[in-house]
Amino acid sequence: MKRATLATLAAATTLALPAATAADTVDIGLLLPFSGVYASLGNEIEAGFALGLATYGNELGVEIILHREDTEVTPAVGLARTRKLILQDDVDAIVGIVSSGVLGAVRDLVDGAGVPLIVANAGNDEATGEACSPWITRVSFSNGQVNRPMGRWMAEQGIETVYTLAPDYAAGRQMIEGFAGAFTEAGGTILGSDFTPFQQTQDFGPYIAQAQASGADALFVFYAGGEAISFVNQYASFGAGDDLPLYGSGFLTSQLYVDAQGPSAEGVITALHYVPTIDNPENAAFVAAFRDATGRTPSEYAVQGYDAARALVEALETGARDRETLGAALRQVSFDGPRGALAIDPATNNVVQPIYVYETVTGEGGMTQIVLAQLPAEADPVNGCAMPSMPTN
Amino acid sequence: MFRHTPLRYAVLAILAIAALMQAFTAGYFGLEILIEILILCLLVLALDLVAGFGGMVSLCHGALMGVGAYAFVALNALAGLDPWLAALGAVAITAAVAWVIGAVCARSHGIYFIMATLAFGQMGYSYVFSAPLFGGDDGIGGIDRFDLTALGIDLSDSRTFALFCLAVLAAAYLFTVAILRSGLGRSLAGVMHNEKRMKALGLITWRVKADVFGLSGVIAGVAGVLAAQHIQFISPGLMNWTVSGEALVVVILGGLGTLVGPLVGAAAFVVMKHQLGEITTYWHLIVGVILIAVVMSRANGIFGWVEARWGARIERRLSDATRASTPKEVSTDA
Amino acid sequence: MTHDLSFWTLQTLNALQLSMLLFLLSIGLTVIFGLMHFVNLAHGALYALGAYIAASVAATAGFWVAIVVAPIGVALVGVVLYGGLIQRMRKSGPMAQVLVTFGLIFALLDLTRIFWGDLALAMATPPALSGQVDLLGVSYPAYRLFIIALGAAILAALALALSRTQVGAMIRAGVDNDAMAACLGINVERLFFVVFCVGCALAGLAGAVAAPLLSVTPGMGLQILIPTLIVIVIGGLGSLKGAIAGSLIYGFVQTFGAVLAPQLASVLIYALLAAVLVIKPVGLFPAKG
Amino acid sequence: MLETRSLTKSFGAVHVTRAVSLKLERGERRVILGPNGAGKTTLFNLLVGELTPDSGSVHLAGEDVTALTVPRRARRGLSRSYQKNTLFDGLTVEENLALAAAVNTGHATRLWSDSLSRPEIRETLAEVAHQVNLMPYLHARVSEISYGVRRQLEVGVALATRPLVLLMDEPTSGVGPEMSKGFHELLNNLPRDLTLLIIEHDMDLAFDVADTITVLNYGEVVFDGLPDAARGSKLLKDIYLGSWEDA
Repeated sequence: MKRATLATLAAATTLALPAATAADTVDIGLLLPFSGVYASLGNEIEAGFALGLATYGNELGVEIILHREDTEVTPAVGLARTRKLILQDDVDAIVGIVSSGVLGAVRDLVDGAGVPLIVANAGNDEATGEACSPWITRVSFSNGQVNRPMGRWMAEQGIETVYTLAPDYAAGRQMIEGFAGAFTEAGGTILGSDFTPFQQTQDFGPYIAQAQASGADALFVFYAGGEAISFVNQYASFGAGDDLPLYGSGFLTSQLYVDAQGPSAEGVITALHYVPTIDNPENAAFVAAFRDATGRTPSEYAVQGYDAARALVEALETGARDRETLGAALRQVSFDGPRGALAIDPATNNVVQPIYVYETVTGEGGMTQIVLAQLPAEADPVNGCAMPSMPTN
Repeated sequence: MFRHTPLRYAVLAILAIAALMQAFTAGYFGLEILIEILILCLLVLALDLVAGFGGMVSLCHGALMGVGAYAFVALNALAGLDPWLAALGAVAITAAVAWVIGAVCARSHGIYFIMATLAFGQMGYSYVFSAPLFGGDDGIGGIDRFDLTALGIDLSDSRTFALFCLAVLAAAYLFTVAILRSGLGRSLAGVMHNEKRMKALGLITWRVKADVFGLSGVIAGVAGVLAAQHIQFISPGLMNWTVSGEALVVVILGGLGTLVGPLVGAAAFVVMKHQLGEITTYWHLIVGVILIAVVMSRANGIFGWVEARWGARIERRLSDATRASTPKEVSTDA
Repeated sequence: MTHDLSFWTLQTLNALQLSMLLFLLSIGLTVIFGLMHFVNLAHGALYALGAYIAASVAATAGFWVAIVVAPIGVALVGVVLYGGLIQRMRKSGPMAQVLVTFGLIFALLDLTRIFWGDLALAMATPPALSGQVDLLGVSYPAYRLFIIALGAAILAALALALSRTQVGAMIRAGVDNDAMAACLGINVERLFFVVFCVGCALAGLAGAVAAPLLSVTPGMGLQILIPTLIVIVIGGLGSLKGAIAGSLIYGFVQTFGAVLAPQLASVLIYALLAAVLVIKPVGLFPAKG
Repeated sequence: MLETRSLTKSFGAVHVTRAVSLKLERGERRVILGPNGAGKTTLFNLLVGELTPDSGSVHLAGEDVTALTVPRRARRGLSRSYQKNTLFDGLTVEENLALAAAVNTGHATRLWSDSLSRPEIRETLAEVAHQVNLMPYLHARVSEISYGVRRQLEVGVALATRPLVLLMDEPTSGVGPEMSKGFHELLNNLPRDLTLLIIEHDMDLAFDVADTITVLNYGEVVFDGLPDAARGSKLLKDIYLGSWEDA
């Protein structure tokens, strides 16, 4: 009885407070896939985001009300849910978006409605290129950004010819474009490229045989999710490693899948903006906290969620509380995080971050990854982005 | 052959009133759900026409709707045609595609028909999935809604668009009833009941099947155009066979071959999906179990069950009432 | 790009490997259909279940235990399904069956997500099969050869069982004319039950052997379903010959399509299916004329 | 009007029809007799195109129709009824007849006209319903009428296409003697210019209606001639005695 009274009292105080501090609540939409093929990524980003809010958001004095919406895998659903967040829930900002398709679909809506969007994964180049918007800030990566440095780096390692493979969809093509552009510019030659039917290819054997037959020095691929596991396993089973070493975009050997790939991933060299073995204090703290919270090692998706939360908190710290002020503040955000020094490029609103080249090796408790090189951060080319100087309605 | 019973009229009236009330009172998301229901209603109407009255259980109707949507995008967003012209073209294209599918599959029956239509649907899905022209997996946007500002109607407003969809649905319903009441519709019923005899009577049955499939494509195409205009963005997911599967589920849940039942089913399905989706991301499990239970119960869907259980009683009461008010004889059709 | 002979040998082996995997899946589905006239769209979900069971078991007990346990586990699920659903749905026409099994797909998909999570699992190739074997002048993964051999062995065993054993004769009689079979004193119910369980076990086996090759994801069942259906529809429902022919056609068209006409690869097989249905609406080798 | 030239069909090793040649003049009423398994129904199936012959040809009104499909032959005036009722069970008697009547007038495939309400269809419908005594049952569903009435409807549906040649496969099959008698009248009252080919077991009916008689045995024509000649034929008695006596 007594406890009940206490509880009622507590409820009453929290109820009484908002009237006084009405400005100190913000509504945030969390727009992620919680079902469908990207569900695991959605969960990972959400876990990182929750940890980020818990780490940085506690002393803010701002109550953050989360509105969680499932985009499934379809851009159309993503767009419908975004409309709901903006028109019905009246959110002050939106965080999330895994697939480029969903980002492409909601771009005009958030731009037109003037709602700040923190992109926590989707990497399509146009979003911070020709279709850039002052309202869209990306803290994850762009497809070109994570692969260009690798092209240069591989050429520097003396690799002259490369065969490429990627799934046949926009992101796959952009990843390969980014890599191939930098690689050929640095003097390398692409001997051949195959794009495999996306989400319909289960047997990569024919393509691997094709790549082997090309006689290239190396194979560069982009695969993610289940396809990444299948590809690495099948590549290893063909024993092509000696003639045709495997390189790739780092999603190939993401922390999410590397245990499932097991010894097959041994020796695969990839590049990405994050790997859990980056040696800096912020990362050590993040990895430890994430393991405490979830029992697993964070992946790049987790860090994207974490940094999205941090970017939001940083923006709130400037006193921004509504769409307009948050939108402006998000573009100024910069901090040292697990990935190293991050900043937002004012020309495109894309994150500027270092890229890590790493090799997957067998460690004590399973597979682990050794950072071979940290490639310096560089801003993406503007790619036709004509950014208005300040967000306007 | 399709007959309007008093019960069916009553349910139609209730549905129309509920839709109108929802359209005038609902908030933003309520309207979105309403529009989703109305578009699904169009699709299941198209499907019930072929499956319920022609025995052609199609697993490609979702893909047909997708053809409508993609054709509309191609003509509107890519070729820059006026939305009305583009819609007209898109519906014509969908009807033509549907006619060809119907003609090719007309010789197949039972499971072969289901599989053949599935194959055609997946062919379309695979195509748009990998077609750069349509943005592949990422989909494509930049779709206009119809411009009715000349009449003082602004379709960019959700409420207005919902009412517009409702009007289109009403027209499509009347169109479907007209088909079923026409010579063609009667022949279709004949083909479903006894294809062999219809042939022996001199009917070229594949033509009838193909023609009705094409007409069903008209409705599916309209659904596609509205779906594209609703979200103003489309992606290949629209054409996946599971969309066709869900449409079939709705037709069956509602009551195959009753026209009214699938409309009830569509409303029930969308509302259930959203309600369950709020509670759990595992809503497919619950829908799956409900589906199994309904089919296992051997009732002809929700509406079929109501008709079988109470239909006679309600009809008697209603016709008693009619007789009391008008001394005229009640036709045997009622 | 020109290729030497070893390249084509390699691709032929790839095609065979894919064919055999599909054969394991489609044979169960097609015989269940031929005998019971039952359309089981949830066959793919059973395959996924087999892969999940195998991956879990292999993690503790190793590969060989896993590929024995997985078919048994899936067969047990088959027993439950048969008793609970299939038996009652047998007479209900293809549409009701499509719907019930469509519901099963939904249910099984989410159940695997609840039990095993959304994250992709994998299963290690057994050490004995992890290297490559030199064969016909090419070095080919031993595990893929194992799949080819396993498929061929199951094919041979089924062909023998169907042609030489009494159960096989009953099945053939049942496929031909179930009313007649019942008149001949065959316990049709029991026969159906056995065939259904064997079909499920084969689906489980296919999932288990596919697991080390592919990744184990909740969506894998849906992904494989369409190819399997294409196989049995091209081949003709109900016959062993049809299942193997369909599998080979699919495997070769898919593999060589990917190499020779990559832009058409995804549409090619559907076009082929449509062509077959136009020319022979009941497939190439249907069990019944 | 209807002619076959050495029509042959076999299923595997069994010859069900051997070189059957028939010739029906316009308005002729011919009854086909023969024991069970003599190939009578197979002959009908060959005539209307539900089966394709191994060799031989079918001619309708002077035109070789062997290569035509079932509906195409039907449209040229060939109609049939079945031994087992082949009706549209969920529909009313009126709707059954209208379906058939609509085919030849083209209303069966028309979208903007309701075949049932077209005057020409209603006319045909009324006439046929009158011919086969279905007037009282027009609004009853097939499931609601008796077996005998269904047999009448079976013939009515075939008649409603306004054929030149009508093939009837045992119209009185399974009906009682009373009803059977009614069928006599019904058949005798059909327009004289309609060519009829009837498979019949009921001898009395056969001899009552027939202008000519054909007897099939083991797929072969063993007798072709006038009823009186058939009545006295020893051959016919030998092969057909059993069922004759039964009837």
